[in-house]
Amino acid sequence: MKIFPVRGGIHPDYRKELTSEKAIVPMPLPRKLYLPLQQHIGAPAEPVVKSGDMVKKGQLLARAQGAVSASTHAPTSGRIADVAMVTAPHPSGLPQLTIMLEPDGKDEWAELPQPLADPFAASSQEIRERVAAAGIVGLGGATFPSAIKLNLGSQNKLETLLINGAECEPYLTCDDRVMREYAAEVIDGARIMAHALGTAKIVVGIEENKPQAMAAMSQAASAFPNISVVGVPVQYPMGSERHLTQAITGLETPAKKLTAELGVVVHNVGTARAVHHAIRFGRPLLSRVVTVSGGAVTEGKNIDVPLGTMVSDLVAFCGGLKEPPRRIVNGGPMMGQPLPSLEVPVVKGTSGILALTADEVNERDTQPCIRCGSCVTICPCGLVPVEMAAFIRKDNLDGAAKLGVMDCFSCGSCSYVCPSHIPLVHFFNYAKGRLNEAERDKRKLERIKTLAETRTTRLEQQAQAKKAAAAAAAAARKAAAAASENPDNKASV
Amino acid sequence: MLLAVGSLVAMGATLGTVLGIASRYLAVEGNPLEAELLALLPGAQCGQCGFVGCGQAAAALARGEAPVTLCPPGGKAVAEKLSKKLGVKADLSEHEDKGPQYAFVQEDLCIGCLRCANECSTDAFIGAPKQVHTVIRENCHGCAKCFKVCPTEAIKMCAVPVTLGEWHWEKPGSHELH
Amino acid sequence: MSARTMTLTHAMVLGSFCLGFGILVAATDHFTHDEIALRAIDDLQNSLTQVIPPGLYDNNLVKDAVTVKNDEGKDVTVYRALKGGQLTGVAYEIVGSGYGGEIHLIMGVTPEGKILGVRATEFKETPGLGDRIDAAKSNWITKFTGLSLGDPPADKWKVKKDGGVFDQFSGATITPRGVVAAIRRGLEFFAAHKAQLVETH
Amino acid sequence: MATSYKQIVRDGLWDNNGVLAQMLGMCPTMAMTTSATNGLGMGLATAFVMATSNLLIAALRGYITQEVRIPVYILIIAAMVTLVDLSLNAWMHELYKVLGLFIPLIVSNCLPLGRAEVFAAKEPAIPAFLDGLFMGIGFTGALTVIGAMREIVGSGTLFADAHLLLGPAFKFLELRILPADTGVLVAVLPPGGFLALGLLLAVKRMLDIRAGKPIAMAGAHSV
Amino acid sequence: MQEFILLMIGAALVNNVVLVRFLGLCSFMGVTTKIDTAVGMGMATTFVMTVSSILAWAIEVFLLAPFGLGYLRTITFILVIAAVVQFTEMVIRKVSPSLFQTLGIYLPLITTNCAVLGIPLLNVQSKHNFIESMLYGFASAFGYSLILVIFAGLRERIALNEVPRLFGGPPIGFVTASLLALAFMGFSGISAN
Amino acid sequence: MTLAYTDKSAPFTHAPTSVQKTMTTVILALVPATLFDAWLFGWPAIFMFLITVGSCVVAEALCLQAQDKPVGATLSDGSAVLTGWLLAMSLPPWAPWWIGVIGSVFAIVLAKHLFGGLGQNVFNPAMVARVALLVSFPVKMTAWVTPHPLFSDKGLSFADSLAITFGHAFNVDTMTAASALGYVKTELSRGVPVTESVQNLPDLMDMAIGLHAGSFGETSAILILAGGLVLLARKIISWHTPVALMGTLFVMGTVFHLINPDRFADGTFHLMSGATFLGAFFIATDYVTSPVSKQGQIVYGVGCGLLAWIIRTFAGYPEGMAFAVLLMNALTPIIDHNCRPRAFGRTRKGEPLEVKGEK
Ligand SMILES: Cc1cc2nc3c(=O)[nH]c(=O)nc-3n(C[C@H](O)[C@H](O)[C@H](O)COP(=O)(O)O)c2cc1C
Ligand SMILES: Cc1cc2nc3c(=O)[nH]c(=O)nc-3n(C[C@H](O)[C@H](O)[C@H](O)COP(=O)(O)O)c2cc1C
Ligand SMILES: Cc1cc2nc3c(=O)[nH]c(=O)nc-3n(C[C@H](O)[C@H](O)[C@H](O)COP(=O)(O)O)c2cc1C
Ligand SMILES: Cc1cc2nc3c(=O)[nH]c(=O)nc-3n(C[C@H](O)[C@H](O)[C@H](O)CO)c2cc1C
Ligand code: SF4
Ligand code: SF4
Ligand code: SF4
Ligand code: SF4
Ligand code: FES
Repeated sequence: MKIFPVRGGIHPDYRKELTSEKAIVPMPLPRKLYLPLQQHIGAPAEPVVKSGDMVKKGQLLARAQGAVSASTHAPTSGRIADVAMVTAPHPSGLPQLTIMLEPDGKDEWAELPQPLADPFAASSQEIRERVAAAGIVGLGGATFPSAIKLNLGSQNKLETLLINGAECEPYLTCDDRVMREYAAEVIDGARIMAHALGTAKIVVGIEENKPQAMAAMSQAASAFPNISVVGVPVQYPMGSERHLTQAITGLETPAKKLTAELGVVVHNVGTARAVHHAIRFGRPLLSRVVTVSGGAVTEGKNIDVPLGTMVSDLVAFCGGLKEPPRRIVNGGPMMGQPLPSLEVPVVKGTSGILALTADEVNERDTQPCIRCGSCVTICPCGLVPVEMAAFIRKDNLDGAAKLGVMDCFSCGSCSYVCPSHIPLVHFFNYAKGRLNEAERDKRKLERIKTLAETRTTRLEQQAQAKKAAAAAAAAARKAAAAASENPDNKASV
Repeated sequence: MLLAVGSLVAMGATLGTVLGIASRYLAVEGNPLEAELLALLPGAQCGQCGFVGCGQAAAALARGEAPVTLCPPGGKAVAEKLSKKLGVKADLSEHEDKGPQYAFVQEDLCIGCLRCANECSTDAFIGAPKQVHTVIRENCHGCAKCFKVCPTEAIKMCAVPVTLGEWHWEKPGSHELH
Repeated sequence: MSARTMTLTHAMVLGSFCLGFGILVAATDHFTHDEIALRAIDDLQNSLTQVIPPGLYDNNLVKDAVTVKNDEGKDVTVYRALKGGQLTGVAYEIVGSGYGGEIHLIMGVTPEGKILGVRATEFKETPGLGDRIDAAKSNWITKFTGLSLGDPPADKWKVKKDGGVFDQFSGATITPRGVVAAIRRGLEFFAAHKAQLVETH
Repeated sequence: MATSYKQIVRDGLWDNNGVLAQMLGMCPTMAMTTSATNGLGMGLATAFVMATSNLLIAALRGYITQEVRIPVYILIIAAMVTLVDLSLNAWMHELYKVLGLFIPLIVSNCLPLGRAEVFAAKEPAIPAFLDGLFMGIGFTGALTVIGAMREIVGSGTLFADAHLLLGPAFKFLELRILPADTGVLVAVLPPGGFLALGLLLAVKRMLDIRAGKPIAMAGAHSV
Repeated sequence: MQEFILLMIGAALVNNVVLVRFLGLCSFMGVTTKIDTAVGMGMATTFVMTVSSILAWAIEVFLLAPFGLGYLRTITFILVIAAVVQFTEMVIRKVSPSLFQTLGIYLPLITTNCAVLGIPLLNVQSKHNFIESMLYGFASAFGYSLILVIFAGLRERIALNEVPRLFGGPPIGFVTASLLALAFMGFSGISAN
Repeated sequence: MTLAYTDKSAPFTHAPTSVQKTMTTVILALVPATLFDAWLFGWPAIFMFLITVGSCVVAEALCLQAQDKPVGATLSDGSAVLTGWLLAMSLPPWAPWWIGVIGSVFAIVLAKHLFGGLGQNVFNPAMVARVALLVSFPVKMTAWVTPHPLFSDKGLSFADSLAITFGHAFNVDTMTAASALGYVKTELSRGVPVTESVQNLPDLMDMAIGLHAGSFGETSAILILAGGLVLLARKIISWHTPVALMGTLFVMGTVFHLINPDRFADGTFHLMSGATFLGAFFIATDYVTSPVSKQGQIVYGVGCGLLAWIIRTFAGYPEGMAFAVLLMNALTPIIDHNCRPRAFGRTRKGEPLEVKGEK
């Protein structure tokens, strides 16, 4: 299959060898699980259990709420200890409403929905409902509720389901291991999703540095002529759906549009496997594969982790830390979120936990920008990071917005190459935050404006009505007076 | 000499006429700036700026008689926009936002006097006379007018908390400043 | 006030200011006009005496002028020095091209074609480099006095850098080159029109 | 709204100096400052024009309508300039030969018009006259200093040819600071003009900071 | 044809109004903090300069020269220019209030933009004919606008710098102009040969 | 604790790049040509080089000190050394000591630190210095000497060399030679056609190797080219600027030479003379003062080449590269403003792309 060139990007030191040969091992149940109500993009889920309830494995704990949301289920059986604020796995360190579950050790399954006998006979609607009920969100990092993505076929004419096995982030090997060990499950999940989406073609894109995964997936797909497994160049951020789509179809997704406009829907391999579990066994999303790696970890591993496990428990399972880390990262080193501490839970979007040493992070004091242009050359979005950052430094956020800072998807390539070690992405994240805030404020002001206008017109109408009433009353009075006077007059005449 | 003076006078008179005519036909009605400024103001007509509503505030701004930081509901963002529009360099660091606020009615104290509801420029209150009132948070823009009129001090102005979704990174380097 | 009278007012205001100040300026011109003309003649006289020594003439140099067309067809005013009715020298302006544009020079020549003197009158050469052609800054220009077309020989009427005899200033060859060429052309002009210039009226 | 005389003097000479604070009249400031003497001459001629035109404009402003005010101001200034030009040429010819070139340019110097608009159009005649005078003197000062900076660095002299402007008595002003032919030529060329003014502005800012005055980062034009 | 091209190159680059002739410096410094404003001012000035070159030529040829009124040159030229500018001001105010807002006090100052008077005077001095006057006026104005835009670009970039406190604002502007003038010295001496 | 981990957003890995590494690589790429020219022009050239680099470093240190910036840390980025180095390479090799000192002040104080220091200058410091010196001291700055190789019989003694750089004992005039461009230009102004005057110049091979008069670093085209190729290979610079620059210069030279060989020198001559290689690989590529995007760099390179050719051919100065670079420096913000890459998923104008018609 022809692979189209993709602009920009970098070739970081991958360090996947730390964990790539470590088979997925299950994580023993920890003493307590912490399940935040929001592990996805969209509205937080609504808890359906309360402190003290006993739950079974797979039982619904919190229900999706609103148009974009996802449910959460109990990863094991046990007692709800509390529903309270717990530090979120997020750089802000802000607390978040979280269900705490004390496992009873029995790991007893709740009654699961019947598996679909033949998913390919089921309607798209039915599959989507199952996927939604299973609380599946995109496991590639964006954590967008998958059921909604599976509905894209209703508005667009879709051709291709692209299974994203690029795993371009350094260190991470969870997708690689999933493809090697569970290729058949991934392929089956992909076929089910393709059926739901109505796409004829499935393409699995895998970076060429994962030959075993390619082999396993090709093997698993060999029975299905509509599935092709293709190698894509090793070039970060090949895993970004727009770039992967471009590499495979040659088409460029218009700004502010979805790849679906081009007839392509992208799903992660982990998502496909979760769909397989949900449809074939009725199992909700209860655990995910997490790569634990980094120079500060005693032994890197790929672990099948029950959601809600504390990162500290996870690290302890890997033999603890052998030296104090410089950064603890949720996700890959390029796009992951730094964590405030180890005392935060693993959530659906946690693809990796990295404890990185100072050497690996290679942080240095920022020097003045020497305008080398590297950031411009490598930006896969065709932006000008150097100028955007200069504007943001001088608080000219509108200027940065004009240069397209909102198009930046924070891939980190620019910061990575900058010889002056300028935290470019940090500048952009700050600007995006401020601009979003301004947008929210603007919307609020508009709302306030209409409210105020409504009130003014209401008051005016009231005043008018009052005046009219008063006038009418006066007229009436006058008329009455006249009426009463007239007889007098008459009388006096 | 006569020629010199004559031609100069003729020229002056002609140019004067041309300019006079031009000034008649090219006269600009109203002040377009005022409308532009008005568009930038929140339009809450709350009167916190000391003017009777945003229209007058805009007029005062256009005349240069009001500082760009006049509008508390607009906050720093509006002040920035105004100063940009007017080309005024305002010291906005002074104008530190207290952060957005909202009014919260302590139900045990509210006597249902309706004063707050009458004062509120955005009809953010629900409740009928002699009944406990509550504030619709999304409709409240934190002007605190209700807070000032409440006879029982039942209204509390609270800072709008930052949620995970609204949190954003600080500007790089701003930690060193603290 | 109606719009029409408004317009009229503008015209009147500007017109009357023009009238007032027009009179002022015209009056000043009236009183200074003759004086200024005299000053101009003085200036010309002064520069002419720099290139024609005072002892050489008894006529009014400024008045005794003829106009001759040069090779390029441009009019050149030639001032003639007479002593006892006898022609003792002529003076005229020549133009060379230097680094900063035209260099205006005035030169005086004896009827025999020998240089009486050359002075740069107007130029825009770089201060510190090319302005050494100014007699006030250096005596370079005075070294031409006494030379003629044959002395030095025609092919040596160049700066040293081009194989001639005249010094260039260090670092600024273009200016002297332009001046030397202009003077040579001035001498050639004299030679070509000698008959016309020498004949007395 | 008359301004105090002290304020007028201070503004003209330093605080609101035409060149150093308002940054008007830049053209002669650059073009006429290849030597201190040139700067001085240009400055004096400008000062005269500014003082008289300010006086006239303030005195006559009651008769000027808004629509034609600019042409009238210009007319007055241009008349003054022509007056100076012709008179100098006729009666002070030696001086004229030194200054002659610069004088017509005064008309288009934006400082006199700037003062006419900002000051003379609003204030009584006497303060207006003084404003013009001191603005002019401040202008002269700035031009002389810039001229001196450029002349010293560029040609190694100071006040060369001062006697032509001021008379033979002032020959003592003419100094040679550096040995002959050791000037940094660029100083008397266009780049030197801009640079000298840039440095002078920085010096003024330094002095103002020392004196504890608030510093304006922008010129008169940024409102 | 060639001479017209040379005339225009000379006026626009070699003897650039701002950097070599030192004309129009006040607005050069004043309106160049943003590229957009510089473009606006450049267009306004180009218009005024071209028109005033033509008018000045007409006044010279039909009024001053035939009647020997040379001493009225400055005063008549400037009067006409002032009127043209005021006219332009009214038009812009009417047509584009936002442009008027940005050009602010510069519009009246175009009158005293020395370049607008200087170029017509230079035209008379160089005895340019009608076509030459117009071209010279236009090319000079073009050179002026060019420098305005280049300089505005530089200043926009410098505005993002951490310039030493003593030099922030106008001082660094002048230093930049100095270096720009230095660069333009490269064009000096351009001639046809 | 919290802040220590979360004071910065991703990425948490970084390429092994730094400003210091970049500058050092450029310096190393200059070493061969420098050594060759040091040998070619002898001790005075070595003194001049040391003085220029030294005074640039001192000037940088003083400027940093005056602004209370960290002196040691900033000096070690190597940019001042590089500026001094490139300035030295563009000066006449036997220039007196004060030329180097004054040049360093122009470069470091005026062109760099007044604008805020490293990365913030809008004009190339070394070229500002070179041009300011050329304009200020046209005599000294055009006094090129013929090669006097060290250890050869033409080589100068140490004492004589000291006298040349620090005193005025030696009459340099006796051994000056014009640079190739200067010679052709002067001859042309006397009416000698180019075709004739180039006959008297060293042949192309000598020009390429560097056995001719010229500035300290310009003579050896081949070694400079080698250094430039090293920079290309190490990805310090990209091909866009040098190729666009030299291509334009060559095309202009060739085309006009074909039109009128007596008036216009040919393309090869333009490439081989007047520090074209130094300019194309080391000077026009200065990050700070050139456009950041590749498109912009091509425009910039073409502009440099075109202006250099125009100035060399028509203007008063024989040497055009420095002016051309400065002029294009001035245009860089405008180029940057107009030559941005096309954003992903957007048209050049910044509008979102149209969705391609369904296949
Ligand atoms: C810079 C960047 C890199 C990404 N890399 C990957 C990746 O390596 N693997 C992956 O599955 N998703 C990656 N993603 C997320 C994809 O864009 C996309 O959201 C995901 O594949 C959709 O699948 P999902 O909804 O099943 O998670 C990346 C996104 C960005 C912005
Ligand atoms: C700023 C500057 C001004 C110059 N002014 C003059 C000048 O006035 N006259 C002149 O002949 N050359 C002038 N030159 C030209 C150079 O000095 C030119 O290289 C020299 O004239 C060539 O002559 P050469 O053969 O002596 O080097 C000037 C050069 C510069 C840089
Ligand atoms: C700071 C400084 C600046 C100098 N500037 C110049 C100069 O601009 N021109 C110059 O010819 N010599 C300059 N010199 C050098 C001495 O004045 C030198 O003795 C003089 O040039 C005599 O040399 P020469 O006549 O042999 O060329 C300078 C010296 C110093 C210390
Ligand atoms: C490829 C490259 C070329 C450079 N060229 C120059 C140069 O021509 N002139 C200069 O002063 N500095 C040059 N530098 C050094 C550095 O960019 C310079 O000191 C900055 O301009 C100072 O802010 C160069 C650096 C690099 C990496
Ligand atoms: S990579 Fe860094 S140094 Fe280079 S241009 Fe971008 S921000 Fe500047
Ligand atoms: S983080 Fe943004 S600006 Fe930087 S390279 Fe990635 S997309 Fe471009
Ligand atoms: S304070 Fe602001 S919102 Fe309230 S009336 Fe004044 S301008 Fe309008
Ligand atoms: S603070 Fe009170 S009065 Fe103001 S908007 Fe909110 S509820 Fe209404
Ligand atoms: S003095 Fe020339 S524009 Fe102001």
